[in-house]
Amino acid sequence: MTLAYALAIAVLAACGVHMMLSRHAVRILFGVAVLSAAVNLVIFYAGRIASDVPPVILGGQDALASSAANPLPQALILTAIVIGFALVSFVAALALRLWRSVGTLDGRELGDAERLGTPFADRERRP
Amino acid sequence: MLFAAVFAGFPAALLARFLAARVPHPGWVCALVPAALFAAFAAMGAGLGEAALVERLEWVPALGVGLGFRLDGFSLLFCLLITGIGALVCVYSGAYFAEKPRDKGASFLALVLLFMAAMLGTVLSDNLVGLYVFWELTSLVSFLLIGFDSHQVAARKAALQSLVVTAGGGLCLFGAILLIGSAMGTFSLSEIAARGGELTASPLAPAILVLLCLGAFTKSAQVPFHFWLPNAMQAPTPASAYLHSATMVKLGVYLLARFDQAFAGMPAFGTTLVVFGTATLLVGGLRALMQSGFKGILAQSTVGSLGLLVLLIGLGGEAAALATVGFILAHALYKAALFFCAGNAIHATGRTQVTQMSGLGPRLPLTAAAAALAAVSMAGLAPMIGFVAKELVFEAQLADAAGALAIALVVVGNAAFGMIALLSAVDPFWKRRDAPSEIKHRETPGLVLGPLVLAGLGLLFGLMPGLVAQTLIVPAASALHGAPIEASIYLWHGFTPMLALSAGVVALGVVLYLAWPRVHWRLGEWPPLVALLGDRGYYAVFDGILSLAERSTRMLQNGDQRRYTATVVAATVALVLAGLLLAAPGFAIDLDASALHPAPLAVLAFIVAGALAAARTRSLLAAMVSVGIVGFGSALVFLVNGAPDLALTQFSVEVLVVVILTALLLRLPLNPVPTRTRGERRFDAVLAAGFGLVVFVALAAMTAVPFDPRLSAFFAAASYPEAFGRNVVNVILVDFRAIDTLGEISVVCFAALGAWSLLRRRTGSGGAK
Amino acid sequence: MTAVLLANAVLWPVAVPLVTAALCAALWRHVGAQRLVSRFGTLALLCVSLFLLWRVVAAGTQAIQFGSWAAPFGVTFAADRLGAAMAAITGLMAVSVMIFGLADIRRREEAAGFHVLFHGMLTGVNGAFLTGDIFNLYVWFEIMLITAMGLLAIRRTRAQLDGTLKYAVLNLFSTLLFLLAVALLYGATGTLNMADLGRVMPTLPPSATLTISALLFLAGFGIKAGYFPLFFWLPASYHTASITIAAIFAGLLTKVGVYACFRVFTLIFAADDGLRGILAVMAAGTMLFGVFGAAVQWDVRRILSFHIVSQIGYMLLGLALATPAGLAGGIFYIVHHIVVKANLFLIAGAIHRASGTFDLRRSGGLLKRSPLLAVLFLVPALSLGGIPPLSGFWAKFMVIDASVKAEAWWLVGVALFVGLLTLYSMTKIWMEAFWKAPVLPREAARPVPAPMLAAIALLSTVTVVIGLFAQPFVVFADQAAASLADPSAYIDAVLGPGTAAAPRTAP
Amino acid sequence: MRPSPLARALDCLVLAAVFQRELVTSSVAVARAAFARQPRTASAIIAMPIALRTDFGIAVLANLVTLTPGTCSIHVSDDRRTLFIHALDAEDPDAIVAGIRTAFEDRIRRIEG
Amino acid sequence: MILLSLLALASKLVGVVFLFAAALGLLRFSDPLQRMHAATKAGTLGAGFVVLGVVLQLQRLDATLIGLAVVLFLLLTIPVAGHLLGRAAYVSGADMGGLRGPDALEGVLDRQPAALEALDADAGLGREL
Amino acid sequence: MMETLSALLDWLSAGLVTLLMVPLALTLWRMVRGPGYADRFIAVDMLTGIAVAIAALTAGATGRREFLDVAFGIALISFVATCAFAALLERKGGRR
Amino acid sequence: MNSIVLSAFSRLFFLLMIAVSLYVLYRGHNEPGGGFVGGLIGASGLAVLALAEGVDAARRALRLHPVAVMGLGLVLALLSGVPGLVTHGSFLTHWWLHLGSLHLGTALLFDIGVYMVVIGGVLALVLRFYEEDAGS
Ligand code: NA
Ligand code: NA
Repeated sequence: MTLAYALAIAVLAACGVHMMLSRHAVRILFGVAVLSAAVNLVIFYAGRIASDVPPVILGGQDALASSAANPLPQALILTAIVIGFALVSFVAALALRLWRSVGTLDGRELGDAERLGTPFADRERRP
Repeated sequence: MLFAAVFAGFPAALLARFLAARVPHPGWVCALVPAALFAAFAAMGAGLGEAALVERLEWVPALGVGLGFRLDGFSLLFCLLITGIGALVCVYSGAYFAEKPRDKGASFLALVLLFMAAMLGTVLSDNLVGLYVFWELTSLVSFLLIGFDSHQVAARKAALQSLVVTAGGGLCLFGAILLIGSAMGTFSLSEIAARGGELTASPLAPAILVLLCLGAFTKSAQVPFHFWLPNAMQAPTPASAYLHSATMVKLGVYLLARFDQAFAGMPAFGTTLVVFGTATLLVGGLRALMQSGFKGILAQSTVGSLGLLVLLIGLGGEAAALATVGFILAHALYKAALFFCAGNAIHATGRTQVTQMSGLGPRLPLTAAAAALAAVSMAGLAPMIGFVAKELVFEAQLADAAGALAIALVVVGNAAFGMIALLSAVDPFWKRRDAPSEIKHRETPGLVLGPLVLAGLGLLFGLMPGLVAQTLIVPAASALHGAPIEASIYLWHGFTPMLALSAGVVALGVVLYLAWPRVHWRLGEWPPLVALLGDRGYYAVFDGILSLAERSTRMLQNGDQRRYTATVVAATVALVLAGLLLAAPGFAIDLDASALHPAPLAVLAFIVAGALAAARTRSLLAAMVSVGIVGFGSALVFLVNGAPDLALTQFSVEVLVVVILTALLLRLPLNPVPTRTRGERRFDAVLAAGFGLVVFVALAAMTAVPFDPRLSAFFAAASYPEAFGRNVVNVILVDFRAIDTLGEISVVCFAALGAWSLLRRRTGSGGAK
Repeated sequence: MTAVLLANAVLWPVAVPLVTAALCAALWRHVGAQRLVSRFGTLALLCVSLFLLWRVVAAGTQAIQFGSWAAPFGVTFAADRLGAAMAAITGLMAVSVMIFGLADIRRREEAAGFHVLFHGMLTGVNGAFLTGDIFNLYVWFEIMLITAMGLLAIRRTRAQLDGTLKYAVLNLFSTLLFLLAVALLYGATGTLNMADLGRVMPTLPPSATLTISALLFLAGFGIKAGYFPLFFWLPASYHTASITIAAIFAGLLTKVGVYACFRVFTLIFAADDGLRGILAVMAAGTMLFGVFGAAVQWDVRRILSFHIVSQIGYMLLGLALATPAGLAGGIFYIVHHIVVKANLFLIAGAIHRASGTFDLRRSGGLLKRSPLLAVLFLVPALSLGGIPPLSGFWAKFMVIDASVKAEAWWLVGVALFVGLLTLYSMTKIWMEAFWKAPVLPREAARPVPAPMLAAIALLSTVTVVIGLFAQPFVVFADQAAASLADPSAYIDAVLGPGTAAAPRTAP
Repeated sequence: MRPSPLARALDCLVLAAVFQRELVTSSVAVARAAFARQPRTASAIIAMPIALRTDFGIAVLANLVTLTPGTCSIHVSDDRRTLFIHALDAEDPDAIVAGIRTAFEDRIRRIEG
Repeated sequence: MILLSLLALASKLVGVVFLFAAALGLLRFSDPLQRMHAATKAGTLGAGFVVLGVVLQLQRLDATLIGLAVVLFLLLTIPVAGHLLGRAAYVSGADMGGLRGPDALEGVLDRQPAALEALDADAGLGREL
Repeated sequence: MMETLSALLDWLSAGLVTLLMVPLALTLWRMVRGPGYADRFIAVDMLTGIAVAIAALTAGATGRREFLDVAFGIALISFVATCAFAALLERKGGRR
Repeated sequence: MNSIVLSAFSRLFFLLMIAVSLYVLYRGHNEPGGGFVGGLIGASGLAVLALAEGVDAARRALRLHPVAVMGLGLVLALLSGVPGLVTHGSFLTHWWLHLGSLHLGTALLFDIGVYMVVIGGVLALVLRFYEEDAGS
C-alpha cells in the first residue's frame, strides 16, 4: 500500500515538473500547484500513513490514543498548504498583470527583462 | 622608522591632492616628501653596513600575515632610487603640468606620491603577503597613470592591457606566495632565503618556480609579456620616467633577485631566467629597431635592459650580483634622464616621433646636454657609470663561463642599446631635417633639473665609482648574494676581455644606428615580425576568453524560461544520481504486507488521473479543472487517512484557488497556442520522469527506515494537559509550533499585499499598451 | 524586563522587522506614518542585531524556545557566531539601503507597500539566519521569496514583471525541492530541530532517502544561492529591480541560500568525499560561468548580477573544502561580499543618477562630474577584484589558501583566473563610466544626492575597515567556522549541556 | 391582506414537506432516467409567468423548481415576471408549469402575503 | 438499536445508490443541462441520505446537529449552484444536443453561437500543450 | 449475534466508501473528457456531493464526528467554487 | 453576475458563512477548524458577496481596508505572544484562564489574528481579481 502512495506521489511530482517546463505562465503556475500537492503528500507520507483515526483527544481522555494518526505532519502540511495558496495567488496576480501589461503569457514573447541592457542586441536584430 | 617612511606617502598623497591645486610650484612642494625620505634612507643606509634594519608589526596574525619591513643593502638601493628619482619626478611633473588644469596636476602628483609609497612598501616588505599588497598597489597606480589621459581610447586600452597583464601576473605571484606559505609555514622573505633548501626540496617547488616567474616576468615585461610596457607609454612622460623605466618595472627583477638565494639549489631557476632574459634582451633590441616614437624606442630599450637584468640574476656568483646591482643603478640614472629629455622634446614640439623632430639642440640646450650625457652612459662608454656597469656585466658572463653564443647575444643586445643611445641623443637634437621643429614650450627649471641631475650623477659615479661602490653597490650585491662580497670597482680595469667586448658593442651599435633610418620602417611593417613580437598573442588570448565567455553566456543565459527550468531540473536529477552513485547508500525497501485498501487506492488513481490529464490537456480551463482534481484528491487522501483538519483546509484552499484562477482565466484565451514543440514535450517528459523517479526512490527507501515518533508522542501526551487543546493539530499550529504559523500568516499577508499592489489601477499615464 | 531582553536577544532581529511590517500594513492608508515606522524599525533592527552579535560574542551561542516548549519539541531560534554575524550584517544593510532610499524610493513605491515588503523581507532573511528548526527555515524562506517577488515587481514595468516571473518559477521550484528534502529528512529521522538532527544523524545507517534528501537540499538551496547550473533566475531578474531593492537583494538574498548550505552541510549532513566533489565542481562552474557572464555584459546591473553568481562560487568553494579553514574563508567571504555587492549596486544607482543610464556603452565622464563617487566606486570594485588590502583580498586569501592547504590545485587555478576576470569587469565599469568622455549629453543626468553618497560611503568605509583591520574579522570567521566544524556547542546550547557528548543511540 | 404569522409558519412547513416529497420523486426520476437503457433526451426550455412580489420569493421558487423532478430554473427575466425553466423531459410543458404553480408558487405567494 | 443501525445502513445505501445514479446520469445524459439535472438533484439527495444514515448510526446529539446542518446547507446551496451553472452553460453556448422542445430563452438571453471549447476544434490544434 | 451483526454492518459501512469510488471515477471521466467546459464544471459540482458522502461515511466507519465537520465545511464552501465557474462561463461567454 | 436567485440568497449565505466561520474559529482548539479554516470560510462568504453583488459590496461588508485587516491580524497574533514573553520570558507562551473544563487562552487571540489575516488576505485577492479591467 505504501508503495502505491509512493508511486502516485512520484507521478504527481513528474506531472508537476512537466507542466513547470512549459513556456506558458499559467501552465507553469498549474505545475507549481501540482508539484506542491505532491510535496504535501510527501510530508504526509513521511509521517507514515498508518491510521484513519483523527488526532483529536476524545472528551474524558487526557492524551491522544496511540492509534491516532501522526499529528505533526498534518500541522506541517497545513502550513505548507497555506503558503502554497499564497504563492499561487501571488503568481496568478503576476500573470494577470503580465497579461494586462504585455498582452501575452507565452515565454517566447516575454523577454523584456533580458532584453534590458543585453550585450547581444546587435546580433539578435539580425534575422 | 621604516614604517613611517613607507606610510608617509599615503597621507602625503592625500594632502597633495588638495594642496597641489592651491599652492604655487606644487611640484617643488611635493618633492619635499621624497626628498626628505631620500635623506632619511641615506642616513639609515650609512649606518647599515652588512646588517639589516628590521621592523615588524602584527597585521593579521591569524593568517600568518605581518607587516615586516626589512632594510638591507639591496632594498636600500631601491629605496634611494625610488625616493631620489621620485623627488625629481615631482619637480618635473609640476613643471610638466604647469599649463594644464591645476586639478589634473594635483591628481597626478598625488598618484606619484602614492606610487612612491607603494614601491617603498614593496621593496621593504619582508613578509610576502605584505609585499604582495604593495605590489598590487603599484600595478593599480600604474593603471591609473597609464590611463591618466582617460579621454583617449589608446590610453584606456593600454591601461587595461597593463592591468590585465600585471594583475594576472600578480595573481600568479599570489598563488606562489600561498604555495610557499603552505610549503614553508612562513611568509617571511628572509626566512625563506635562509631556508632555501626546504623550499627546493618541497614537491611544490616547480609550481612555485613557475608561478613566481610568471609574476615577475609580467611585471618586468619579460618575453612573452614584453608587449605591455611599450604600450604603457600612453602615460604622461613623468610617469613613464618613474614607473615604466626606473622603478616599478624593476620590481619583477627585485623579486627574482630576492628569491635567487632560496632557489640556489634548483638549477632550473637560473636556466629559466637566462633563457627568458636573453630572449627579452633581443626582442627589446629588435623592437627598438622597429619603432620611431621617442618614448617607444626608449621603452623598448627598457624591455631589453630588464631582460639583461633577469639574465644576470640567472647567472651565479659574486660577479653577477655586482653586475646586477651596478646595472640597476646605471640604468635607472640614464633611462630616467632620457625619458625626461624625451618628455621635454615632446612637450616642446608636440610631436612624438623621433623622425618628426629636428634641430632641437640649440633651443633646448640643457636638455640636449643631459641627453648626450645619458646616452653616453647608455651606450656604455667611459667615463659614465654605464660603462662601469657594462664591464661588470661582461665580467659576470665570463665568470659564469657562459657559452660563446650567450655572450654574443648579450653583445648584440648591448649594441642595440648603443644604437638607441645615439638615436635619442643625436637625431632630435642635432640632426637637421627639412626644417627645425617648432617650439611650443621652452625649458623651465623644473623640466631640466631632473635630466641634468641624473645625467650628472651618471658622470660623477662613472668618474668616481668609489662614491657608490662601498656604500651602495657592494652592500647591495652582498645582500643579493647572501654573503659579504669583497670587491672594488674602478672605471678603468686595464685591457681586459671585457673591454674587447665593449669595443665590439660600440662598433656594432654605430652600424645599427647608421642602418636604422632605412631599416626601422621596413621592420616595423613586416607582418610576421609584428605578429610575433607584438601583442597579437595577448589579444588572441584575451578575445578568445571573451568569446568563450560570450558563447557560454549565450548558451546558458539565453532568455528562454523553459531552458532555465529544464536545466535546473536536469541538474537536480543529475545531482541526485551523482550523489547516489558516489555515496552508494544502498537501497532497501520494506514491502509491507498490509492489504491494499481499495478506497485509498482509488483515490490515488483519481489523483494520478487528474495530474496526467492536467499535464496533457491544452486547454487552460481543462487543466485548471484537472489541477483541481489533484487538490481535491489530496483532500480525499487526507480524509481517509485520519486528517480531517487537513482535508477541510485543503478543500477550502482548493475552492479559493479556483475562485482566483477562474478570474485569471476569465481574461485569457483559454486555448493558447502550444508553447513547446512535440520534441520539447517529449524531452520534458523524460526530465519529469527522471524527477519522478528520484521522488519514488526516496519514498520507497523510506519504507525501510524505522520511524522515530518522539515528537508526535510528546505532542500526543502534552496537548491537553499542558496546552489545553484536544485538537492536537491545532495545538501544534497555535502553540507548539506557533512561530511557523506566524510565519505562514505573514506569507499570506505579504502575498495578498503584493497581489493587491500588482493589480492596483494604473496611476497616471505611461507604461505598456 | 532586562532579563527578558537579554535572554531573547536572538528573537529581536526577527521580531523587530516583523512588527514593523505588521504595523506598516495596519497603517496601509497612511504612507507618511508607514515611512516613520519603517525608519524607526530599520534603526531598531540595526541596534538589536548588533546587540545579538554582542551577546553571542560575550556569552556564546544563544538559543530560545518558542512557547517554552523544550527542544526538539518546540521551535528553536539559535544564533552562533555565524548566525549572529549574518543578522548583524543584515541590520547594517537595511540601514544603508534605507539611507540610500531616502533619495531613491518614490512615493508610488511606498504606496505600493514598499515598507511592508521591505521589512517582511528582512524578517525572512533574519528568520532564516536564526532559526534552529529545519521546517521553520522553510517558512522564512517563503517569506523571503514572496516579499522579494513583491519588491521586485513594485514598479510594474514590463521588464520587472518578466523578471519577476523568471524569479518566481525557479525560486518556487527551489522552495518545493527544499520542502521535499525536509519531508524526506523528517521521514528518516522523525525530528525537525536542527541541533537534534545534528545529534541523531551520525547514528543513522545510510539510506537512499537521506542521501536524496541531502542532494535535494543542495539543489534547493543552490537555486536560491545561485550555484551553477542553477543560477539563471538571478541574472534574469535582479537588474530589473529598482536599485534600492536590487542592492539589498544582491547583498542578502543569495547569501541566505549559501548560509543555509553552510548550516545544513555542517550541522546535519557531514560533507563526505562524494558530496565535496560535487560541491567543488559546482563551485568551479559557479565562479567561471558567473564571471564569463559578467565579462560580456554592458549594463552595470547585469555585470554586477553575474558577479553575484561568480562570487557565490568562492563561498561554495569554502564549503566544498569542508575544512575549518575553508569554512572560515567562506564565512569571511559571505560577510565581505554582502557589503561590497550591495554597495556596488548602490553605486550603479548613483551612476544612473549621474549619467542617466545604466548602460556603459552610453555613459561616461563621471570621473570629472563626480570624483567622490569615482573614489567611492574604487573601494568596493577593487575589493571585489581581490585587490589588497581591501576586504575582498582577505576573503580570497582565506579561501584560496584553504584550497592550497587542501591540495585542491585545480580549484586554486580557477579561483585565481576568475579573480582576474573579476578585476577586468570592474575595470570595464571604471573605464566606461568614469574615464571615458560622455557619449551623449544626457538630460536625465543629475548630481548624485547626498543620501546616496552617504550610504555608499558608509559601506565603503566598512569595506576599508574590514580590509585594514582584518584580524578581528578573520579570528571571528575562524571561530565561527570552528563551531560549524564541531557543532557540539551549538547542539548543547539548543538541547541542553552535555547532549552532544552523550552517547548517541539510534531511535 | 396579510395572513397571520401562524398561518405563514404553517405554510412554510407544508412547503417544506411538499418540497421533500418532490425532491425524492425528482431524484428517483433522474435515477431512473440515468439507469435507463436509453436516456431520454427530449428536453426543452419553458417560460413560466410568475407573480411573486419579492426577489427572495422568486429565488426560493427558482430553487424549489430546480430541486423538483425534471426541471431546473435557468433564468429570471429582468422584469421578474417570467421564470425560465429547463425541463429534462418536456413532453407536456403546460403540465409542468401547472404543477409548479400549485405545489410551490401559490404557497410562496401566500407566505409573502 | 439494531433496527436503527439497519435503518442507518439502508439510508446510507440509498444515498450511495442515488450518487451512483447521479454519476451515471452525468455520464450518460446528452447535454450539459441534462447532466446538471442528474448532478444537482440526485447528487444532493444521495449525499443527504448518506449523511442522515451516518447521523442515525452515530446517534449523538452533536453529530445529529452537524449532520442536519450539512443537509440544510446542501439544500440551500445546490439549487443555486445548479441555477447558476445552467444559466452560464446556456449563455456560454454550450452544446444543447438534448434540446428537442422549444427554447423559450431564445432572444431573451444572449447565447454564444459556439461553445468556448469549440475554439479548440476550430483552431485545428492538438490537445496537448 | 449482536456483535456479529454489528461487525457486519461496520464492514458494509466501510464497503460503502469503496462503492463510492465508482461514481467518483465516472465524475472524473466527465471532468477530464468534458467535452464542454460546462460539463466539467457540472462534474466538479457533482464532486461536492460525493465528497460530502465520503466524509460522512468515513465518520460512520471510524465513529468519529470530526469527519462530519469536514462534510459540513465542504457543503458550505464548495458552492463558492461553483459560483466562480458560473461567473467564468457567463462572462467569458458574454465577451469571448 | 446579475442573477436574482444568487443576489437574493447571497446575504443569507454571507451571514451563514460568517457565523460558521466564527464558530469554526472558536472551537478550533478542540475540534477540526481553527483560525485558518475559519478565515477561509469567512472569506468565502465575502467572495460570494463579491461574486453576487460586485466587489464593492464585499469591501463595504468588511468595512476596513483589507490590507489593514491583515496588518491588524498580524499585530494581534504578535501581541498574543507578548504576555508569555513578559511572564515566562518566552515568546508565544500562552496564558490560560481555566473555568472548569473551559480553557481560555491567548492561543485564541493568536487564532483570531490568523483569522483576520486570512479574511483580509483572501478578500484583497478576490477584490483585485474580480475588479473590472480598467480600460481594457
Ligand atoms: Na533568492
Ligand atoms: Na551578492
